[in-house]
Amino acid sequence: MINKKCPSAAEAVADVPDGAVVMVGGFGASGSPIELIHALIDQGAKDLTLINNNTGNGEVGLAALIANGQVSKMICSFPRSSQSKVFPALYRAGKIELELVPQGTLAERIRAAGAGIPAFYTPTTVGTVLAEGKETREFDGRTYVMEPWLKADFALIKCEVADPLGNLTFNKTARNFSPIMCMAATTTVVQTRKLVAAGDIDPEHVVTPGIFVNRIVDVPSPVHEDTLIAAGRSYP
Amino acid sequence: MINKKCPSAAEAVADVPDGAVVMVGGFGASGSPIELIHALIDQGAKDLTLINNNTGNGEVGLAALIANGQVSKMICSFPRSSQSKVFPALYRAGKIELELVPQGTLAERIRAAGAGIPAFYTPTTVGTVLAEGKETREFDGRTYVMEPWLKADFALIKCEVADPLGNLTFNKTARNFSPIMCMAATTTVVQTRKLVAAGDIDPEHVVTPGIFVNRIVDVPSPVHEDTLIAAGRSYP
Amino acid sequence: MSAGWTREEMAARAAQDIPDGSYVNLGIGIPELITQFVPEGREFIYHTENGLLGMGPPPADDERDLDLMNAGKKYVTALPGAAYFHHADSFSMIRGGHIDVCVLGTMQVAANGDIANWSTGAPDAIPAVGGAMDLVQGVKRIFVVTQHTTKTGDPKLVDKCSYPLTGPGVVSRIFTNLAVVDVTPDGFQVVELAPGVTFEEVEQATGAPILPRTE
Amino acid sequence: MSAGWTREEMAARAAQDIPDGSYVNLGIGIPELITQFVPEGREFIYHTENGLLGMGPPPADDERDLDLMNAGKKYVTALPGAAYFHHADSFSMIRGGHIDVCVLGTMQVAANGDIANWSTGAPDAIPAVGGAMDLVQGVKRIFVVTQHTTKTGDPKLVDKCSYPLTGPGVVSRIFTNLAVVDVTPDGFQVVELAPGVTFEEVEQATGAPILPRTE
Repeated sequence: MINKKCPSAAEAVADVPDGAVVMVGGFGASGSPIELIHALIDQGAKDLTLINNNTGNGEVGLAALIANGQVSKMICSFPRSSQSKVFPALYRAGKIELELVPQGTLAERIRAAGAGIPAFYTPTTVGTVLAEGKETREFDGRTYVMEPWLKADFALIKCEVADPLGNLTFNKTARNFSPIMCMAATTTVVQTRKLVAAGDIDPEHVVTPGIFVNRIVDVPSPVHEDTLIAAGRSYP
Repeated sequence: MINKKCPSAAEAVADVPDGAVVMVGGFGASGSPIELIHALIDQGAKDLTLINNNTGNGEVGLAALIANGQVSKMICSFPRSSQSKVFPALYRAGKIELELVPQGTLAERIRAAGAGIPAFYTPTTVGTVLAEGKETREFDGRTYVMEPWLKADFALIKCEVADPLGNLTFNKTARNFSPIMCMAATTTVVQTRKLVAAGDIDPEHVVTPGIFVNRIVDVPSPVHEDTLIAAGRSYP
Repeated sequence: MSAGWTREEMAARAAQDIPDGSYVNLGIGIPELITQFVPEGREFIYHTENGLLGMGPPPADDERDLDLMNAGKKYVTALPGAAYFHHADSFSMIRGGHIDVCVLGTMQVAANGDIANWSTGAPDAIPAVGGAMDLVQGVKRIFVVTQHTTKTGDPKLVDKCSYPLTGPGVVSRIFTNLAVVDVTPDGFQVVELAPGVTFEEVEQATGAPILPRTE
Repeated sequence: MSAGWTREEMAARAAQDIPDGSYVNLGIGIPELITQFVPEGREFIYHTENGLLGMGPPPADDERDLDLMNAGKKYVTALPGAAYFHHADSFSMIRGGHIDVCVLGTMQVAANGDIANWSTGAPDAIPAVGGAMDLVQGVKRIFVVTQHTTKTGDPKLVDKCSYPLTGPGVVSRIFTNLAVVDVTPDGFQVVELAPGVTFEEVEQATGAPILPRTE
């Protein structure tokens, strides 16, 4: 039987090379694959381009990966929040590059990569500074901007339930970018709260079909970014 | 409480005007909203542009609507099958127009309409007669064709379970084009085998969120095209 | 100026102009108060960008679900009939024109409907746009709820935005502490004055020509 | 010619070249037989365009589900670990390069990998393309399983397709009743001969130059 289970988070991210483009699921704290991110901190890959809606909070997870000097470029829609301190400091110091992408365009570019669509047109950013230098075009009398797909070498994803074939379900709004990131990465690594047998997920309820998943790590009691921050934790 | 329930199929399709663009869910017989299509036959709207993967079978459902002279143009990927006789005869007689669209491009154009994407690029049809006259463009050294969104005035859809807010689930491969057609039509009319209370569908299992649905018709014992054809039935 | 509407009254007034059954996306700040002032007999369905339709009120502190938040990263609940979906589907709802009303706060709004609410353009600011540019381009009607002037008394309703735009010509109606103002082909026009507020007061607090209410 | 492979043997031979764990889409006809000849110790996961991954064998007649068919509109089953999805997601799998192998029948295949399997181009034919053009452009490896010649003895492996193309330069390997043939930068090349078939017989039945197997 096909079994995509990987013994540990460390093994699952062992081959992320320096310079890799890495998508990380989650919207703020919700859906952030903390254990996989921390494994990537331990692994030490450098010069990464990171794709996430935000830039992490506190000194754990995404923020810790950035603080550890492993990220040279961030692609996101909202790089600051009340609890994000790491990215702003590095950005102001000129030590990290930022590609700011509106949230819907970010999602659609990721989905396009997974769907084999190299570019599409969107009304978002028309008439703003974020459209500067971009190709525009009229359809039915309205102006649109052309946007390219956004691919990744790896995606690090947190899910709720997985089976050995890689079928996934998510928990509430922790779903967010994760299903489309699974589609857009060459290698998709998923940490799951619950690993069940093939057939235990109703085929009608599968959110991410296994074809988009390469490796599954069993993390039955994942830590939550909000909880770590409230406890004043940092990593490593 | 918001309640999108409509008393009958007849009322649900009463305002489909002559010349309307109508998407009809289903792939072959599976997922075809026979009761809604037959209501549209009774209603009599003419000069319709119909969008479906196929052109119907036998003398019921989609084929009956075409046979009834209500359709002036068909947009589909596969207009013939072993049991389709109506469309081929009219097409050869020059009485119906055909826009042939590859299945994946058809799906993506419909999804694009629902997603507010006026055009996108796809590798499908490059180097074939179906790309003739279409704009092409290179990305990363590969050639792609530009395809526009495909919108409809109405979508006629069959689902398995619906709630009064319009949240839907489907049955197995009867899902096919239906969820994306719900997104792409100005007015989406759904016939459901089972109508349940709001909250009875787990929010994690909703396939089509209610925002994409306008009218729901309770059809607890829908007929199936295959069964009608096996019984030698015709409509009206 | 003691006359005019409170934050709550501004939200309540905006809620009056949202039709029954609307799909609504609310920005952070005063717009969030709208959920408390839904007019009797109406029902709105709330969408939040991070993948929830049918968002309900905040939970009690001991009933928080860490995986159930809104786009402002606040804990929320899901009402019966809610649905979860991924980000591409969520922004299909926005960009595809399926959301009826979006109510936003703003830094500036111009007489031609331009809105600037994402960046001051200051060179040392960390730019952050989120879903604002998608919302203003995709949602059918864009309402703005805002104080009529900044804390330092500068007009927020202006002839031309000095801050970088979120979107051009997208706002249809503005609810301030002083008035309800429409964006018309002829520029700003008062639709309704807050109690105790005169048209002259509104005119003076507005950074662009503004028309009085049509009788 | 009595020598060579049967339809079943052609399917079995093609199955040998599909790696374990592959996601596979099978065309109508001989390719469908592949499911019966999966090599010992391997597992393939079958995708069908109309929204099913994990497709299983046909059901018994009395266990048919009218809502569970494949893209050829035949009744099928779903194996444990299957998933249903809508058409846009299904073709994202295809066009996005997630399917490993697609095995198709064909009318013609050319020495440069061009394939023509959707239309004879006859003026009175009803054109019907289905998902063929998406598959040949999107799937990582395109295999063709076909009789080497038509019923009237015309070659199906040709120098240039005379029928309208499904896609240009997409086929990598061809399994016929006579041989396994690769599409190489130098044109057709025999990889393996069917039992009792000589290279000269293959050469004669092929409508384009063909290279013998490299020793």
